[in-house]
Amino acid sequence: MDKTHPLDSDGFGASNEIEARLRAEALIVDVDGFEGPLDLLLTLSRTQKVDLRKISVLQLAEQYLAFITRAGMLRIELAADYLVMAAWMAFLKSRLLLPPDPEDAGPSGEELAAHLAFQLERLEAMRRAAARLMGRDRLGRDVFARGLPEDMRAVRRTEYRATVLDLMQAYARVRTRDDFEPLTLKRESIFTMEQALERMKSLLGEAVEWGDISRFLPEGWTEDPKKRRSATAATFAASLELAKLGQIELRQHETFAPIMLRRKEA
Amino acid sequence: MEPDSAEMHTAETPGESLFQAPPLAEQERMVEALLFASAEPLSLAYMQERMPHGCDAAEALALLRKRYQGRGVQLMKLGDGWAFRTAPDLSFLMQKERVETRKLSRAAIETLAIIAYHQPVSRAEIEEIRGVSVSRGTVDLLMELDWIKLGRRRMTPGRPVTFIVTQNFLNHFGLESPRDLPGIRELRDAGLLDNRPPPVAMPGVSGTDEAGDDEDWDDPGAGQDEMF
Amino acid sequence: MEPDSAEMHTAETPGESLFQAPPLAEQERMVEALLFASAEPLSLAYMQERMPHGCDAAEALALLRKRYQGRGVQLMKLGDGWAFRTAPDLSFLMQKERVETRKLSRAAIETLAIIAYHQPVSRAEIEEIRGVSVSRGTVDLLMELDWIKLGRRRMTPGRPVTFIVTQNFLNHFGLESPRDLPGIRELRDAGLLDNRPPPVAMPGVSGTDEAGDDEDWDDPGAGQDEMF
Repeated sequence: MDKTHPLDSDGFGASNEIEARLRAEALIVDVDGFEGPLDLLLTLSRTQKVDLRKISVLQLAEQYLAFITRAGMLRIELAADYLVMAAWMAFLKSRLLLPPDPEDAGPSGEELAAHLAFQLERLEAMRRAAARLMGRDRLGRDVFARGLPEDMRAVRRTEYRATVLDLMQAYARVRTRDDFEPLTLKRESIFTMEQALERMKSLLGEAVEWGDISRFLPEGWTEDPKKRRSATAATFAASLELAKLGQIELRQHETFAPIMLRRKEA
Repeated sequence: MEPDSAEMHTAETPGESLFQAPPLAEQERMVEALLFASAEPLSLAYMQERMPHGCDAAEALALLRKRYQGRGVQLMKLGDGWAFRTAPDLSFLMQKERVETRKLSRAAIETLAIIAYHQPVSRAEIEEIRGVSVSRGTVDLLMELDWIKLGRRRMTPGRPVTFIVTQNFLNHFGLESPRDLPGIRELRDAGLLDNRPPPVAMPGVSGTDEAGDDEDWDDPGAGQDEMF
Repeated sequence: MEPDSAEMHTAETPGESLFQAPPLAEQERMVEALLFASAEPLSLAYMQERMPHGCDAAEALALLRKRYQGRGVQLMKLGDGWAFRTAPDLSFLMQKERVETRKLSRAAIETLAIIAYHQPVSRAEIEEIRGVSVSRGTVDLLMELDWIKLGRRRMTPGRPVTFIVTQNFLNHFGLESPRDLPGIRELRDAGLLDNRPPPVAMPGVSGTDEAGDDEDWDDPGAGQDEMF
């Protein structure tokens, strides 16, 4: 509904009292604030200032129809609900005004009016009940629960199961693991290039003069031929690496001659 | 056990079996501890189960309830359970604890009241009372607050679903049961909770709409999307 | 104010000013409610500030504390604040024990076995035997289970700690002494040791090594220090 639509006060009958006019305007301006036609009817019925049980449904029907008409004049688009109710109110009004048609088996105007009054009374009762309900002492607003609850601890105790048999089997597994490990290399007689590099770096300070590369072989790796071979290879590879880094110089007078190295001056 | 209670035990039940239930004063302490420890209401059955064999939770609770009469905290029955709550007259002290609740729309409040007072109630019946259709958002919100839930389907054509209030609703509004809703008796006596069908097809959302809706609601497998 | 307290008020302070502090009994109720609803322990100063003008939080608290003496919940000082806590002797009510049996991990059982067979044994030695490092968690778990404990430090460089099994270990496994554990040969004879011959062409891991080991292992109790 269009709230911004300018209210044309000329649309109201000039004879209307100012108060009634203001009230009607308020109703229309507020029309989208209504929760449907029943809510509107309930509001209109309050202008009768009587007990809802004694309400004049005929008067109410007229009030409602007048309201809808005015809304139409103001070109306020009413939801279908309101229009359906208007049609029904017109029907109700005619039923209440005209003498009952003996041919018609439907409910009488009085019965329809009574039900409408009941609906209005019930709606209002539920509104009051809702207000009382919301006004109760509410948790978190008026009454409070324990702020520091001590939770029911689900103490999870884990019991580990292990038997002597598990223990023995585990031990047997550990002690026989080597038997079945086909790919472990025996590494006692292998000197790696990393080891050689480390060793040479620590000895470089002393290599001011040209000296045989074999001087850099680690102690205890020169006797056993297997060990010596590995250590020599690693040391040679490491010295190539150091030469590449520009930290040493290498020279060899002829094929198979001893390889000499010295520290490169900075 | 602390010394006190052990003594009490021997004093009250001399020469009795080790598996004798603890004395009632001790049981009262247990119920007190259990209820204090929890922010949520606890059922008697729950407490009974926690307590040692032979205890009578109901009896202990009755004692405890008396003890807390007029205190700053009170023992309240909320739905199926029991819980301690601060006395309402002291709420002014608790500003800091107050939780800001979303302001409910008029539609939500009215729908909630209608469900509470008329439960179990179908959506069509709520609409008939309010004279306007119930938006899906309203129902969702009330469900989310855990104040309403689905009840049993109506055994009428279309088997519409119904709504009822939850334990949490009772908890929140401090009610022992929906029968304790304010003014429910007068409303019933005045016939305002009767399900009085309209004489003929009244306009609005009643009657005709219901049939249409029920078709959706008939399929229990259908998601809730379709339900509202 | 609820009727009770209002009455008390008039009874105790007749004809006094409206701004008179509430009677002490009322103050006690306030402290009770405040402490109950708070999510954290409250200091005296805080309570004093919350309470109406003229109240004496300390006095009210003292009264309240007395009231809860021997009850199922107790007023306790926690740091600077006060809070209700379940009486310690009733803590059993708050626990729901769920026992889960679980198998020890392979790492744990192997570590345990090595300790049992070789005790006292250092971590480095365990690692050497298992060929993988021993995680802290494994040792912690075995300690927590009270199956192993620290033995004497080794009199070698670095003075490493050693592990030995506990009495609880012996109880759990039904052993009188770690010496009762069967040796490798016995394990093999009992069929507990997989006696598959190693796959072909496996030089280096010959039977001779094994025989040597067996001699040591036959007597797990004796001279284990020398094994490494």
